[in-house]
Amino acid sequence: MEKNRFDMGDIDIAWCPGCGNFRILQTVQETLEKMGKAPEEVVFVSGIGQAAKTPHYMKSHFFNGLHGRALPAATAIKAANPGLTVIAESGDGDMYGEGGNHLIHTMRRNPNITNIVHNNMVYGLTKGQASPTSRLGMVTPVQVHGVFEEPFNPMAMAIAMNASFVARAFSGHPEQTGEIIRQAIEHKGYALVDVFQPCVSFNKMNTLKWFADNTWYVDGSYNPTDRAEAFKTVTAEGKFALGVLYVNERRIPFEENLPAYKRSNTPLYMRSPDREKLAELIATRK
Amino acid sequence: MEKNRFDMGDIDIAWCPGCGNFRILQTVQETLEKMGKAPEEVVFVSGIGQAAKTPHYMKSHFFNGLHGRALPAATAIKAANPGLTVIAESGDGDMYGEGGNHLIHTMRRNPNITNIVHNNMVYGLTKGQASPTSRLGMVTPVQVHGVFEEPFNPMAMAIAMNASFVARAFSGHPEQTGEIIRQAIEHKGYALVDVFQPCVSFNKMNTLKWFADNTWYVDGSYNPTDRAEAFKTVTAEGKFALGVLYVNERRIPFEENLPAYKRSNTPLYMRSPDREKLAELIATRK
Amino acid sequence: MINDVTIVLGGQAGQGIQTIEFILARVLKRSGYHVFSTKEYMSRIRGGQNTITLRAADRPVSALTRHIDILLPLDPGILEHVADRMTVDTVILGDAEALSLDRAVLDAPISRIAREAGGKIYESTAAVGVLAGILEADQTILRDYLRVYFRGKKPKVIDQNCAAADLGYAAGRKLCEDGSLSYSIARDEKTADRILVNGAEAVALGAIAGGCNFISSYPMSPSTGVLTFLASHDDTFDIVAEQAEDEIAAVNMAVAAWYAGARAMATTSGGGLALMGEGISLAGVLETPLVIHLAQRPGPGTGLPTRTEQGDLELALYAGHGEFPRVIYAPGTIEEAFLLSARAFNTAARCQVPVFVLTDQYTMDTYYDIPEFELEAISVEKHIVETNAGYQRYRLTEDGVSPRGVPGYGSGLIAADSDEHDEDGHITESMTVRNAQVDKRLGKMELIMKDPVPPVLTGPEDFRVLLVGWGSTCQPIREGLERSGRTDTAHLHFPQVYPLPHQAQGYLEQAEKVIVVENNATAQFGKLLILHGGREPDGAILKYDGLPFTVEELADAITEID
Amino acid sequence: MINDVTIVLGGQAGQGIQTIEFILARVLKRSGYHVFSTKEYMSRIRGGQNTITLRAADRPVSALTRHIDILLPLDPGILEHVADRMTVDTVILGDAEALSLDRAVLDAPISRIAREAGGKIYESTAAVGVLAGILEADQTILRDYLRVYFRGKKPKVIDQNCAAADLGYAAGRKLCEDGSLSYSIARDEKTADRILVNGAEAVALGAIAGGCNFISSYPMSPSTGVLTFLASHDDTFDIVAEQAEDEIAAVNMAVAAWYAGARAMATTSGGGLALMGEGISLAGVLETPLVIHLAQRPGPGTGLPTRTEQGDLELALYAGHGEFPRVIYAPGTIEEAFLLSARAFNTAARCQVPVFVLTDQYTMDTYYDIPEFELEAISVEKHIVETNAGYQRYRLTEDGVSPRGVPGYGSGLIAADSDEHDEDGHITESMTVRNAQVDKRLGKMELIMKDPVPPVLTGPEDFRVLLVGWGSTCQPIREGLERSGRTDTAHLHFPQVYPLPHQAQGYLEQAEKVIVVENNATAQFGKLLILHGGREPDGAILKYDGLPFTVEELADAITEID
Ligand SMILES: Cc1ncc(C[n+]2csc(CCOP(=O)(O)OP(=O)(O)O)c2C)c(N)n1
Ligand SMILES: Cc1ncc(C[n+]2csc(CCOP(=O)(O)OP(=O)(O)O)c2C)c(N)n1
Ligand code: SF4
Ligand code: SF4
Ligand SMILES: [Mg+2]
Ligand SMILES: [Mg+2]
Repeated sequence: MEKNRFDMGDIDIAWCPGCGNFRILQTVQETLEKMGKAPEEVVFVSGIGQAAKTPHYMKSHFFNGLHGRALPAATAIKAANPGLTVIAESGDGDMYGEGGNHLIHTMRRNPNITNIVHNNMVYGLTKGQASPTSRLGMVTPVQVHGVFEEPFNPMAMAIAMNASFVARAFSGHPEQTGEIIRQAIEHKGYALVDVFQPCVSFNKMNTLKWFADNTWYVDGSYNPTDRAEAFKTVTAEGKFALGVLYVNERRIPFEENLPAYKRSNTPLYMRSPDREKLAELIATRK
Repeated sequence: MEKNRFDMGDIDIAWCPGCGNFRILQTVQETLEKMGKAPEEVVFVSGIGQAAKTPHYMKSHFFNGLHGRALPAATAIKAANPGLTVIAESGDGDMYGEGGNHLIHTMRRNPNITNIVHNNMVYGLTKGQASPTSRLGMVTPVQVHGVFEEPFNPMAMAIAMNASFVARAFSGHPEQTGEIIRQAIEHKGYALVDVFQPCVSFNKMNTLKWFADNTWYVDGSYNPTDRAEAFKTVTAEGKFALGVLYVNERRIPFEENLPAYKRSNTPLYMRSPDREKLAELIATRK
Repeated sequence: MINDVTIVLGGQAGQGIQTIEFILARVLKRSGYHVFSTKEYMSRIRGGQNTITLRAADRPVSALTRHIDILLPLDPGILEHVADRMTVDTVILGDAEALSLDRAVLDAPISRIAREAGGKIYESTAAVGVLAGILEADQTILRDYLRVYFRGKKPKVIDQNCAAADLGYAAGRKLCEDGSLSYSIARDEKTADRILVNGAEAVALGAIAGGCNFISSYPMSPSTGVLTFLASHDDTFDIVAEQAEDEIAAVNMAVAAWYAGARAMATTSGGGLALMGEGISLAGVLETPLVIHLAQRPGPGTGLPTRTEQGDLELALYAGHGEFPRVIYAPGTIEEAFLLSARAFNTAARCQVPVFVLTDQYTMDTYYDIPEFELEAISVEKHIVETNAGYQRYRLTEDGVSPRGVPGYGSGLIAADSDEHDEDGHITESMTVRNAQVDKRLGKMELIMKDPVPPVLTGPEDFRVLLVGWGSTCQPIREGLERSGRTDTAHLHFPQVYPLPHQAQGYLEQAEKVIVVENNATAQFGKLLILHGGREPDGAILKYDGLPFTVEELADAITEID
Repeated sequence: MINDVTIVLGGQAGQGIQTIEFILARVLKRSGYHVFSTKEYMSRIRGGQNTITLRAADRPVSALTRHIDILLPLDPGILEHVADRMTVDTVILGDAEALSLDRAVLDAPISRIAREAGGKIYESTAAVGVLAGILEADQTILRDYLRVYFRGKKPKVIDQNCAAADLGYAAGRKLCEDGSLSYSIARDEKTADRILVNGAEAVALGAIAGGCNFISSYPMSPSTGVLTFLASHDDTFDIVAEQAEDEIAAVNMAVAAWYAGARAMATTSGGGLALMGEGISLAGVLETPLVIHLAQRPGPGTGLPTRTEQGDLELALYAGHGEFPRVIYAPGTIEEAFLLSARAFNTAARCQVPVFVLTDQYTMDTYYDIPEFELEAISVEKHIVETNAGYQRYRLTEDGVSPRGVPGYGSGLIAADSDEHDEDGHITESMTVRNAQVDKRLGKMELIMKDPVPPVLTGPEDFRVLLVGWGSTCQPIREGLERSGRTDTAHLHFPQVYPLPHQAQGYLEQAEKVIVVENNATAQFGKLLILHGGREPDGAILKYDGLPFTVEELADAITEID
């Protein structure tokens, strides 16, 4: 097998053996390689958590910032240099817990970035507390009587926000996941891919098998542009739908709304302020 | 007319003449009076903004905290003393902008509080910047080329979150608004009432007349327990639906899930730690 | 003959005192007077009591005076509001009838003039006319400026405004000719070329000059002016101006924008900064540059949202967890606001640290005529390198600064990691690497110390008493000291408060008595002097009621020092 | 004869060293030994290299030692990990074959014993047995404890664990009888009644004793232990324990819970505290009590999440915008962690200010046997009044404290306002009222200063050199000083760091030389001494690699002071 350009070679990875993160990492690397992306044009942005370590295991630019804050960072990076492919990749606690407000407003803003969420329904790195997506009844060291708060449904929320691309995948199905991620990266605008991922150390409830047993794929007959249908699909009782669940192609990406790029796409680092215009502006204050 | 017990009498109110806030204030006071509530059992909780000043004009307990942070405060107050009627009342910027993450998670938590949002589609107190609900194209001192970010749809979001009570009202219709607020207060669990409110100083787009012209009421035939229908209703193009739009009676309020209230509803301020049990616990460490 | 007149315009929010002031200040300046203007206002959109203080003088004036020569109250409530600023000499000007005060009012029939000119909406212009007449501003300049100001309006409206101004002007002149009033301010032809820029504009213009092309912020008084200014010029200067959902997003965007090669700033006030601490610490560990403009207002909590204070120096100094260097500038003049804002971007880029520009409401809302900014003096120092394959973002270097690459420029990969990291930017748990990286980061302090903005001494070199101030107290102290007439006292103003510039040492040692002057209750800069200047202040002049110092109260306080 | 043995257990995360330590420490204590235990670990769930250091001694021991008497590595990588702690006398104990080291290993056939007992899962118990055998712990106590520890498991599993322990014990004894090892620690029958509680438990138990009935927090190492402890006892003590969506929610919940009459706490680490600044300032202006437990870890940014540091003293000191008083405790012993956490609630309630309990990862994860806590000494001081109709939340009083009512208790209405407010709690823009309320709030500092937790002196009263420390350095300095043998040196430990207790003055004045000892890079407490103690330290012993001080390195550093 040819070496994947995003592969870091023989490195120490801090995940537990058997963790679903490995599969996601590999799937993302293979998808980028297949898409012909080069490491120098891709920036991974993450928060803090087990999933958030992913960029360290990927040959590319990366910005491993603060817990919950990957989305504003990713938005800014894209806005500072629209030529980059920006992927915000982090965990469910990071994106849906601490980072919830950014999630809402990034969906409204619609930057052309891809948002991959490793959804293991638990806080891995901090040792097993409930995450917003933890299922009802899950007992943890903090939720000692079991989770009773309504599990967060990122798909329903994204559709309610009219996010421009909403998809769900499962780490156990690398092929389908790769295809979904490819579409997400190719989509122009904000694309959410929530990826179910087993945490073998702390989530004994939602295992690889549980995810396999409790998911199904939407098929060719599914129309992802029908918002009401999509909402019904993602809020239906029972198994979780996988695939590209909602797409709104009419929304304009954030960067394209910025006057700074009306004339050219030159990244900001190459620009300098227009001295003459500044002098003119100052002169108007006489 | 009998004096309303929540009325402050002749006070200086810092709102602009003609502001929709006056009507909301009065409606809330009258509703509480009609419901037979006493000022000593009601706590108003607000953030910062024009709407957030409301509690200062209301005879009751109040906690006028930080911008965006009314919901965690309201949740805690209810959890510390479930006998209180807790109303979190603030503006759209406060609740949907700065406070967005708390909105998500308060809906998941489902405390038995009422959340009234004065939605004037603008930041009033800070002089007219766009709020999350500002409509496309609105020009402001910051959004100089017009708002291009997808307006936040609190109704759709709340339904996606499976919030237990979701309603929308209009300050121009005090009678209907009062009725909606009454139901919201009586509802057991988190109740969101988004109230359209004209800001005569900064929002020249969404005026009293505009709201009147661009809203309609769901009627008796509407089934607020049908989540998919409700979602369709609140995301339909065109005019905004008013009324109680979604109700989920199956959700248990936050406080009722707390072990502290399994045995009694005594407020926390009346309690003291059980010394004997503490001594026992410590003795297990020998 | 009075050659320095203080006019106070007072009214409810929405009554239009700002229009009067805006036009009048410009017309007076163009007429050859030096002008100063500032305002104080309540946190409400309509009603309440707000005032604008405008000085017109024959020489540059740049500080707030307490006394009032002419008061123009559009609302009777203003009189109580400014009661402690009034003297027996204060002339109350206005519609005697409408105001119906129990004090003597010099009748300026503004409403009648407005009616004559065409209606109530011309009252502001009529008032401008009256005041321009009293001060004998150039009437042609007034007319010309009105035509510029009202351009875009219907010709009739423009004409009627001019008529209102003319009638007002005549009424104003008449009051003087009557002998009721008499001012005769010498003119200075150089004022025509001077500019009027308030603190908010100066910070924003300085930022543009320093290469700012990205601003992410959340509205918060009194910092919003910088955001709106940059947003309203985004297409001229290719600035990405984004209203963030909250201050946390704002600071994280700014840090990441720098990472990607932008020159970014966030503007906020104390409550917002209190939310940005983690993001500032992020910049500290990532070693990205970062510029934060902090316009202070009185706290704690929501405090007094539209008032002024210098209560957040310590917050800026210690915001963020963990240990990392930073720089804090605190402009005391409009020129400094411009220059230091520009410099902040270069310092941030050069040293890869967070740089604060500390102002306050008073600075934001104050202006006076100054010479046009010299753009030639300012360069945009990018401090970016083209990377190659082996690029290491956190390479250990002599001075602690690792050459900064940005994604897409060169073949290197740019790692930014908030964990403790090795030179490659990857997570480490090696204690040796940890020590090396801490030493590298903290070592940059030495580099920063090498190139400080020196403190500025005003007054006698052989001083015995030294008044020490920072930020917006600069001009009031200068004028207060001058008025006090003391010859044993000098004033040391710090445009850079942290790190404390080494040039301060000699002055502090020379002083028999160091008195700090601060717009706060706990003498925060005084504490900084103890810590970093090795000098405990001998006294403090403090004010924390939400208002700036006036020249008079400082003159009094300075006179009382023994 | 060695009567103080340091055992280090090392392995990858997930290999079970914690089980060994947990059982062993309790069995040793019950057998009559004094024990100490602490751990250091990487920020990962599986793999890496983690160690636990366990001391068994004939007298109370309460600090980390660097040297290793017995190393039990479950993974060969551990040897490099602890290389600098090994001496020629260090005995490496383990499965010689499985480890295949190029150093001599004292063969303890743990895997063979486990296999004999029933399988690989008994390896931890076998290891416990071996170590218990070597130290000659009471075998009955060991067997009894295993039955308690494994209660709930199948009888066969329990029996096989006991068998593994017995076999291990025999093997351990054999090693001693062979003469390969020889320890003989004198027993102290009093240990049986002493308790083993780590810092996290001590803080949580203290909180309960102080009346804590509300905790809202967001998980963050190393502060989470306090949250999980309180959550796991929520039904026993009627505690509302809520995992907030973020730290901002956590602190706002805590403030509002106090408003409504709860006694609330938030537990967090530096990054979380950096997000709580605005909420802390809110408590400052609302004058609600607030208790924050801050377990420090190395920053800036994410830093070293599972390591220790004292780098956030200044953050705690200055967090929040505006000016308001606060109190900071920094327990140096397990007893202090308990007592000060309880006291924090009373101080907060009495003075209506935010009170911090500052700990760190080392404190959280460390325990040693101590006397049972005396609950009688602790009372829950509510400081709540029943209100009547005219109740004013912000009434001006002599000492600045306005009697605190809570909603629902009495007929008064309880206003809490984050704007500057009048005595009724309503928004004001009056400068007079502003001044009065600022003075009232800041005036409480005097009240706080009246009742400080005094610093604790250890060592000769006629010292010449004074080692000054705070928080978790307490015990290592004490033992380090003892070992150094210096008679001219004493140690002053500050359980309360702010406000600096007045009792410190005399000591600081007496000292010819003040040396601060801190687990950070910039001597933050040293700066506090300059500011509030009027004493510039003459030197500093600092460590900031993420690890706590060891007794030996402090003994060395102390010896070197001249
Ligand atoms: C401000 C802040 N709060 C809390 C933490 C601690 N923290 C680190 S990772 C994490 C949760 C991670 O959960 P998730 O995002 O689901 O990632 P996973 O480990 O499950 O992949 C938390 C709470 C932090 N680093 N920063
Ligand atoms: C942390 C923080 N950020 C910003 C502000 C400034 N601020 C006060 S009110 C407000 C917006 C208010 O808008 P909204 O909630 O819609 O209320 P309205 O005035 O429209 O009723 C803002 C941004 C603040 N007080 N605190
Ligand atoms: S703790 Fe869970 S999510 Fe983290 S690496 Fe282990 S298995 Fe994966
Ligand atoms: S600014 Fe708008 S919202 Fe505020 S009081 Fe005036 S009209 Fe009402
Ligand atoms: Mg997770
Ligand atoms: Mg609003």
